[in-house]
Amino acid sequence: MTISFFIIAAITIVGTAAAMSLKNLVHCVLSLTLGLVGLALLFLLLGAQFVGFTQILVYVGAVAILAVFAIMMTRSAEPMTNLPPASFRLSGVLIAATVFAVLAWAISSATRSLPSQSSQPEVSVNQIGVALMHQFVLPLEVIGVLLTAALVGAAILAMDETGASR
Amino acid sequence: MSPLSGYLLLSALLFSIGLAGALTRRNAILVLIGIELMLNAANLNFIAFWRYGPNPAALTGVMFTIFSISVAAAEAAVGLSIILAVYRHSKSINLDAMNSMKG
Amino acid sequence: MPEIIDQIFVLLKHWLMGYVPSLLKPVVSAILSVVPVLLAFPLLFAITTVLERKGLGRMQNRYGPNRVGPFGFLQPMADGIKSLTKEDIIPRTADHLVHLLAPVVIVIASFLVYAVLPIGRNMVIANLNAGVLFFFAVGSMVELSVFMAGWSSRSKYSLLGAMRAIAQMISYEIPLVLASIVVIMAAGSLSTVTIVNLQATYTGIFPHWYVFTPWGLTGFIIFMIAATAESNRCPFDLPEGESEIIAGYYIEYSGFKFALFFLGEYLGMFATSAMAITLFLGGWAAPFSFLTWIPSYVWFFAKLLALICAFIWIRGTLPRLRMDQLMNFAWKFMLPLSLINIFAAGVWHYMPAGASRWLVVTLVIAVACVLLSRGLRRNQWFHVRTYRFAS
Amino acid sequence: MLGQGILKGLAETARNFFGSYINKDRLTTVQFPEERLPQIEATRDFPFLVYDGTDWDQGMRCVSCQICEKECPPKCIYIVKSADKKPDATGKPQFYPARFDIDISVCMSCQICVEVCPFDAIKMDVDFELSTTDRFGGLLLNKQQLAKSNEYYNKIHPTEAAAVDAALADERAKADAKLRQAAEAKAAAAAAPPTPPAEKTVVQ
Amino acid sequence: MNWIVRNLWLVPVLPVLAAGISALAKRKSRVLAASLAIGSMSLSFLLSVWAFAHVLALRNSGQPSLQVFNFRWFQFGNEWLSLGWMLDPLTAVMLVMVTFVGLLIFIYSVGYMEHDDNFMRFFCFLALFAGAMLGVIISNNLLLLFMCWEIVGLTSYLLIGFWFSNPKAAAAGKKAFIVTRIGDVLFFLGIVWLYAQSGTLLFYDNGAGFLEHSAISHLLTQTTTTGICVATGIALLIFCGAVGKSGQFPLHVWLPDAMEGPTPVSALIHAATMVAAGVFLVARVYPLMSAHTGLADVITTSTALQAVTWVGSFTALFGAVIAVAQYDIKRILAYSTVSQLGYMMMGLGVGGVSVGMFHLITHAFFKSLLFLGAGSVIHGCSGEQDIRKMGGLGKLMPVTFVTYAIGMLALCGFPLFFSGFWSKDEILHAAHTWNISQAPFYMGAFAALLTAFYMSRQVFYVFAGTSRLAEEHHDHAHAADTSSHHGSGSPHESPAVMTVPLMILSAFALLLGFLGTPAWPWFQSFLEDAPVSVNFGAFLTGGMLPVMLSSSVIVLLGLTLGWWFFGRKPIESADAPDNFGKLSPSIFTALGNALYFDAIYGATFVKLTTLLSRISDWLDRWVWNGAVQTVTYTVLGFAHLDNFLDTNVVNSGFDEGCDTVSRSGKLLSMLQAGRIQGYLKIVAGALVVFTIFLLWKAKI
Repeated sequence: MTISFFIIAAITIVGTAAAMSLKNLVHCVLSLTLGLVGLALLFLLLGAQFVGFTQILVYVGAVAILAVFAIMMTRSAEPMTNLPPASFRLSGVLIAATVFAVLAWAISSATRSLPSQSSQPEVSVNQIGVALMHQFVLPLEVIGVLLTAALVGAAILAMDETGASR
Repeated sequence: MSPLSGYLLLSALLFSIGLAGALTRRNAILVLIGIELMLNAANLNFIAFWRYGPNPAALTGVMFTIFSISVAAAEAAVGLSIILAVYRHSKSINLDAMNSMKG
Repeated sequence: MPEIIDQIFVLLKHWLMGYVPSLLKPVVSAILSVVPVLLAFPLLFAITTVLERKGLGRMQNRYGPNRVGPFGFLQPMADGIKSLTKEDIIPRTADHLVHLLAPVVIVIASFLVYAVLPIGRNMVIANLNAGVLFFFAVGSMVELSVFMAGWSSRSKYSLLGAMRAIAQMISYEIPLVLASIVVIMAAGSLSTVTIVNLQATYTGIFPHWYVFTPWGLTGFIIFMIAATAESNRCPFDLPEGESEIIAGYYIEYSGFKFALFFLGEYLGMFATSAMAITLFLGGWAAPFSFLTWIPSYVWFFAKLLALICAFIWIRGTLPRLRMDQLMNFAWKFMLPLSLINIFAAGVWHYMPAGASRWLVVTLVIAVACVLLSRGLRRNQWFHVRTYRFAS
Repeated sequence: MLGQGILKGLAETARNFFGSYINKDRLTTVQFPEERLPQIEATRDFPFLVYDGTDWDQGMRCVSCQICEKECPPKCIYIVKSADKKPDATGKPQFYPARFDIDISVCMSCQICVEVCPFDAIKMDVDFELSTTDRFGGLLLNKQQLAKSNEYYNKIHPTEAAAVDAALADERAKADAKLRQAAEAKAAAAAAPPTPPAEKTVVQ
Repeated sequence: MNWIVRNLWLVPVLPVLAAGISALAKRKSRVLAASLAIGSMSLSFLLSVWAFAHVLALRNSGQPSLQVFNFRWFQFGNEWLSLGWMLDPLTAVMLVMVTFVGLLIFIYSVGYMEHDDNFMRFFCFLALFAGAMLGVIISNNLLLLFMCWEIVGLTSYLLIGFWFSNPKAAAAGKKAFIVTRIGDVLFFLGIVWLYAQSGTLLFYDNGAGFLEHSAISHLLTQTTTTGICVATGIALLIFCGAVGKSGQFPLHVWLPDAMEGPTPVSALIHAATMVAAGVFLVARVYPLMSAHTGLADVITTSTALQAVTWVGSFTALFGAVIAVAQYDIKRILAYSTVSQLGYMMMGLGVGGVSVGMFHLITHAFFKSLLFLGAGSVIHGCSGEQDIRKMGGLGKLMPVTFVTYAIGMLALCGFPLFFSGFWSKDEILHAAHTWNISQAPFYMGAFAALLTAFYMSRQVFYVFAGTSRLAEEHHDHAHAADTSSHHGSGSPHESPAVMTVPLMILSAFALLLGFLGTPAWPWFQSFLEDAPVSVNFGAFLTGGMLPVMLSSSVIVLLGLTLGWWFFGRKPIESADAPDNFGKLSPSIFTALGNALYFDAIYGATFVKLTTLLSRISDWLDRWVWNGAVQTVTYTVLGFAHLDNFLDTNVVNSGFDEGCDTVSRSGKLLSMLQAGRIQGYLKIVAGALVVFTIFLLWKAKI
């Protein structure tokens, strides 16, 4: 529980909350980026350097850009005028709040049994690479196949149905 | 309060924010983003448990997160292209407009 | 004595740190590391602008700037003063906050990547375990700022420019990263410091730079082409193609913000060049063992300047590509070639040292190159143009 | 082979680069303020008013007929006709412009005023270094600023000016002959012929 | 470790590389494809000979001739998957056989496929097949073997359906693929079971492989719930794969249809190599097959081997019977192959690896010789395959005739000079001394008689008498001109590129048998790592001589019968009924249709289903319907009575009930709103409920 944790947590929460509540979709994505960068910083704080940088590379560099492209291509960059009814929004927020309350209850009731302070684990990228190539090589292959399939599938889905000439 | 429970609370909060977004917004892209947020909250849990867990040398949490990030990337790509296809079909990505599966 | 000159900045910092109370040590240490970088590279930017303009002028048989100061070398000062004093115009419909943030983000992102670049022996801001990954991760944030600039201006030119820029940057980021993977494979590390240290050894008088292997050379060339595209420079300057969309995504910027974009772009170019040096050209290492008495940072900046000159040369030579040519080149030539290059690097590792592996790896790459370029040529993406009137 | 053309292009630019240092003839740039290209005769930008003789006010050819003002497409000429008449260079009493302004920030250099002027009083100048610090006053030229001598006109457009002068001289000679005839007729009547003053201007 | 052992992988990889290159090469070049395939095959052949020599040298120096090279492929969890290859006498012999026969057939194909448009594709597939087959042979791992096995199946499918524009060929390809798939699925189940039980799929791994003593004895101690020994179960499942691939009864149906493919394919894949892969598989896992719980020195036969024997001997007889009544020159050979494969299985079952393998090797040579000869005949007759329309070719195609005759005599097992005699005789001898039953021996002997009979029938039909092709062509002169490659319909001798392989193969068909005579059983001892010496006394011991004599008599009898029926007087016309068939036309027709096996397979399930539906139809129509009718009319009376009450009393109540049901239905359907966010809400609610439930439970 350091100062930096609270600052980064605040950045993350503000970013994500803004991403979920702003009217303009582009603003949403931009503040989501802020939130995800905050999350990456949390990973760094936890000592997971590789994961943190991967998070930035994948989410900021790819997913956010992809979302932006989707927004541009679906012409939904203008602020939304027809909001869903207040009851609908209220019910959603209530359910989410309930989920949070229950989770918080669970965490707080378990807090005694959680492990407390331990030393920062020293993990180098080299170890991660070795683990990926040996112990986790099968999942790695599977993920590779999955990504390829997703790439092909996304390309086919997004391809113009009539545009056979391409 | 131990540091781990702080991270857990934060991840629960992120999860709930994502869930709230997915439940309240009508734009399909935003719903997808909300789901991505929920995935990320889970990732934070993995990393936190790895960091404070009994056996950080096993790297299981890190591995899980790496795979989860890749899966999330694939999911985002496919999801957004589905949204594009839907948009091309119905000229709208409003979830209200997509109710042809109504019972 | 050469050692002292080589390490003079490091020693200076240690000497200064001696006077700092221990509480402030981390902060002061960080400032002492960061400030020189923050000063050196904008200075290099100033030098580069005038060099570029003079060089381009000479390539077109002109003088280039020669009025301000001796040989026009104070031109960047004049430019800087001009842009600082110009009126800052914001379009009425623009998204003010995002419009303001975009140049800030690009400059921050561009400066951040210098954290992992070793500019001399023991001269690196942060020796990160995953340095190369950090470089690419932070570098990818530039795309976001480009989008912010293009979208927030509410101008169709800027939006088109931004979309072009993002498409191009994403496409070329893949060969960029794949080209650097061969080095990571060879070095077995993602740390830039380790990578340079591995290259700073010599056999006889010759260094172990990765560019002196078939896969390294191929990787270097791929990396440089992709870097050219990443920094939106000629011949990949479609996002700012003056004749089509004026200045692309920063068309609606003026005054200081415009200068920031300019600075950000050039810093990005320096950073990728510096990364290319770090990965392939031995970083701060001297090219021959008998030249090691020259300080390491001199070598680094000499190499950086050489690469910048190469950029300028290419800019002065090549015309702009068409969008489809650009994309085809990225996906149908660069991507497969960099994948094959990775394969070739793998073969290199598992073959015994000697002439045979040189032969095999060179053959693999050459065959791939020829086949892929034939593929490019077959569909006439690049073809000899015939002019009806001009000739 | 892929890249052949690129290499050729690189070689070409390299040749230019080094060649421009070795061979000064390659550099086509003229370093402007220090050295200038000789102006060609047909150069023209903004109109000016021609005067004969030495006194600009006295010798102004303009008779304030205001045709140019009417014809000017961007309406950048402003003329106030004098109430009285005074003798022009030939000594003939004429109206003169009490005020003749041209706003050259509006002028589009179309040369229509020159075409329509029946007195060859307005001609095109070649001076292009006109920058001022005052955007509104500095580029609004008054009669005095516009007046340039016929010698100047002859200097900047020699051929054209010679033709104009010849035509004017011709005309004046005709007028003189007429006058002379009239004078002779008068002298014949009065036997006191006056000296023709026009010859002064013709002989340069 | 020797270089050749370390680099044995080159043998299969070279043809695969050739296939890959010719598949990727853009230019359609016949020379490139053929030279790549033949070149890679020759290199593989040379390497195989080297490997063979290496094994020989090891054997002569008294070292163990089994050498393996294993490596780790990848890790999953904490398990490593190891692959590897091995070199032992069995591998060496098979390598030399496959590469040599393959090489000859490749060369032959250059001539045979000369006029085909898809020449390149053909050689690409052929090379891929050769590579995969060699992979099967060298692999030291059941999984690697299975992978190559499947590639072999794939190429077989591709090559059978090579002329896929012909619907029959396409259907035959599909049939081959699907029928062998049945066997392969069971084989795969066996692999999985084996892995679960022994934890390794390596054959030999310095004592840790599953064919080695510790694993086998471990497998023998396990029993399944049904009481079968695990080893037996696995062996039977693996044998199922062999049944599918080797066309054993009841999965033999695909093999005759496979003759729709080009003839070199039939020779290489469906006679010499691929179908032998099943036999090879059984030989490879022989230690597992023969494992039995009894004491080591008591001669007993394991259940698995008994199954192998019975299936093999039945197939041998069965194939021979059907072959008697076929008219298609390649189909006769196909059924003969089925029969001979049965012999091999029987040999494995009754006599062990060396007996079965010896017949495999000799059969590979003479059967590919026969197929290539048949191909030469077909090529010469411009694509005609019906033996009734041939005849008199002996004079027109002398080389083909002579070589074909050699192959035929070898197949029949003509005494003393032909390889088939020695190998078949050994099987019969082994069957004669089998301790379980004498039936396989008699079945085999009868099959031998039939073999001699149908082969002589074929030869007389094709080569003797006068040509019946001409009249056929005279009638359809125009059609012949367009369909024929050469534009002339008259039979002619094939080019040298086709006849030279025939001559080489016939030389081997003659000579190969002398490597395994009882007097000098070099081949058998080579496989079994035993010393060998010349011992003419072996003819006299163990009942060898009577068996030899009787089989000679049988063969001669068969040949004589063939001559009696078909050679005595020449067949006049293509439409004349079969001389043998005249004895019992109905049985002959049944045989001609392969005992209606296809029809049976097709019809049993259909028939069964039809019958079931008929029964239910009948029940429906008469029993239920009658009952219902009766009830209906009864009820109808009441109904009229009730009608009055109904409309006034019940109806309103019923309407109310209906309304309630439909209203509740509507309410329920609101849940199914088609809005994903609604579903998501329910999921989130469920999450809350479950978490609370778990926490509450934990508290208690």
